[in-house]
Amino acid sequence: MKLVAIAVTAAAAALLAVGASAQDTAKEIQRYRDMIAEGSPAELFELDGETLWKKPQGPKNVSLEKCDLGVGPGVLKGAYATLPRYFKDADRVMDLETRLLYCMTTLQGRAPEEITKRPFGSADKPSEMESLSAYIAAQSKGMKLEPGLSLPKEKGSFELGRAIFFQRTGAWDFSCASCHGQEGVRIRMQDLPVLYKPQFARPVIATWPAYRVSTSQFVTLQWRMNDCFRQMRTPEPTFGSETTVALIHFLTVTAQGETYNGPGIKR
Amino acid sequence: MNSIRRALVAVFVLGLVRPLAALAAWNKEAFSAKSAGDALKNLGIANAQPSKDLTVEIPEIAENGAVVPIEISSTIPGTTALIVVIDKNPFPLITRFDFKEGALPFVKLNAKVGETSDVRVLAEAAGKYYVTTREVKVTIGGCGG
Amino acid sequence: MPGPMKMRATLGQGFTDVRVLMTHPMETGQRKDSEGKLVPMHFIQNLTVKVNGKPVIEAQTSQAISRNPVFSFRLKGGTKGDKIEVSWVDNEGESNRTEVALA
Amino acid sequence: MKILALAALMVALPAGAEPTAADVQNVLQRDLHPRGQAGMDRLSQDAVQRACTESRDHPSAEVAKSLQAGEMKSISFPDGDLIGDWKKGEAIAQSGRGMTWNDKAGEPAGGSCYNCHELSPKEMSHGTIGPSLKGFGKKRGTGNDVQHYVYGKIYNAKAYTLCTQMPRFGPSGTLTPQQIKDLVGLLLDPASPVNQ
Repeated sequence: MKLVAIAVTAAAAALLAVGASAQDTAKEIQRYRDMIAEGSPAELFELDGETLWKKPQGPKNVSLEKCDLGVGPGVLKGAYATLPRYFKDADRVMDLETRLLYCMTTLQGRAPEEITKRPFGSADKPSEMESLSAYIAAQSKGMKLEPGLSLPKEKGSFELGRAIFFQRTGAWDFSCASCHGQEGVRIRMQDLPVLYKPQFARPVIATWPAYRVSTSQFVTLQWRMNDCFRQMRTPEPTFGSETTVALIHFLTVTAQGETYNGPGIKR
Repeated sequence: MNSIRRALVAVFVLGLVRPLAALAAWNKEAFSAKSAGDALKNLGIANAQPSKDLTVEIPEIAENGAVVPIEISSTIPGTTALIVVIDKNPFPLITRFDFKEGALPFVKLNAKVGETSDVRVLAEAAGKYYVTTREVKVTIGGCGG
Repeated sequence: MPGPMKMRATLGQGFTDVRVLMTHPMETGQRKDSEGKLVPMHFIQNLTVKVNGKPVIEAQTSQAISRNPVFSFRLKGGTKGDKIEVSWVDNEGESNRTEVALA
Repeated sequence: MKILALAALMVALPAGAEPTAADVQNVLQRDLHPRGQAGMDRLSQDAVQRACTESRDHPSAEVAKSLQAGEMKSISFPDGDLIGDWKKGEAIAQSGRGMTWNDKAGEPAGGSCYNCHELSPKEMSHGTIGPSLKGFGKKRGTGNDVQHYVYGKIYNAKAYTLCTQMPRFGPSGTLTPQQIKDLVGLLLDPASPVNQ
């Protein structure tokens, strides 16, 4: 939004002029966040997601209602709060979107290429994954985040995620920790949570996926990983790859125990 | 705007003709106005008095101008309309809510605020106008890429 | 076809709280798409709230209402079973409506 | 079934051990794909990235000294005055574009400077990952040594502090020598807003 960009200087100057202390600013921004959280358009995406969950699709013309998200076929209540976790049928750790991809291919008989052609939508046209994520995540509201960590493959996934988090790579030598490894710093005006520390990861992870007001889009953790890699100037991570799942797993384990409070609303 | 239409608008404003649709119509002149003053003039509003009974809840700092929440409630007896004007927006008039028997003069909405600006909220009660003004500052975050 | 709407009405102390979400792009006519073309203005202009068929709120809105609008209202009193209806019309003549019965 | 097949093709990691930087590089090579100008070569860690990953950005003094010396050799300083046009420098500092898979290759990139640094006091929306550079020229002067230090640091910050988070704008092909001179101008020129 160009309009807003132009406003930056003026806003900043005004902030300086009133001599607002950093604390007051933080308090006011928190009030802003609380106010917008009260009426989140995320619910509109939940409605779309419910329709998609129940809609027969693919060569087998069946819905996703028999999809097992980890707590039994078709069980949605609390399912999101247990992800990522190991799935025996696929013999790998999966996050929500990767599991949905699995169900779409196995239950509905659809080609993964067709499903992942457009995994991230636009404000005008959300993707299937986004709407489904909104619908499914909403049914874990109020439950504690308990991603899998007891099985060897779950431990391996968590360890891999942590190692990727600190890997310096890409054209600009960044790791995830380049931005998310230092307390009290920000990019432009955006505060950066230190995501390998539980106290910072908890409130952040407990509100993903989320409606993003700056783009009017519903965004998922697969999208968040993808766009961070883009800004790190690396090649693109494949949707549902072990790399993205391991990172999401690492972040979610770091936030474990937090009460899920999404789908959230982000700047 | 042609003269016939201007005359018709004038007639509506004077209340000489009140077709059912009049209230529900969209006030093109007021919404197309490029200054807060012109917008208010087109709504027939003059001499709005500051009032403590017109409560406006709005964050002082908005992280994103695309969504700025505004909550308004009026305890001024006989409030029949609430109006929102954002001075620095390209088209300052944001909305006009008319309340009839059965509704309380309360509304919460999200507006786009282009840059740091005064936000004026007006109430109409028994043919008089009241106003509360708040400033909202707009910042930006993120990688900017 | 317009996207979904969602409404929630809760009986409070002496009034009814109504919150309604609408799917709408609320295009200002100033935004450019990914190909750099201006997206034409497209926004909700009129909003009506009815209780048991009787209009209680009539609103006019500009393109500066945020995308995917959210509105909260308060209605006087309220009885179980009251039918609350919200409808909108945009500048292209498109419209949508939703209703709930007060529980 | 490309995506699911990939999952079966696990990179063999020793059970129970933490993955090394080399293991992670193999995983990334498998799980990422080239897009636009972002090719797979960007995932091959060089000695600097490897040393910083393995030490979590705290390399030993000897390692830092020897690798920094190597990085210093990557910098070729242009002849003559290095103070370019601060106005162009300000635009480069503001822009966060360039080098991503959806930026067009060959189009001039920005330096993303304000993402991390405070520079001109007029721009309050600045990041704080890097130190404030407000008033930099006023404090340091405009001498030949300072010009070379600033040019060198923007060209390849890793020649000065091995595990800094600042990208190597020269060797990565992000900024041209002229763009870097314009940024030197932004920092040092007495007329630049940075020094007001």
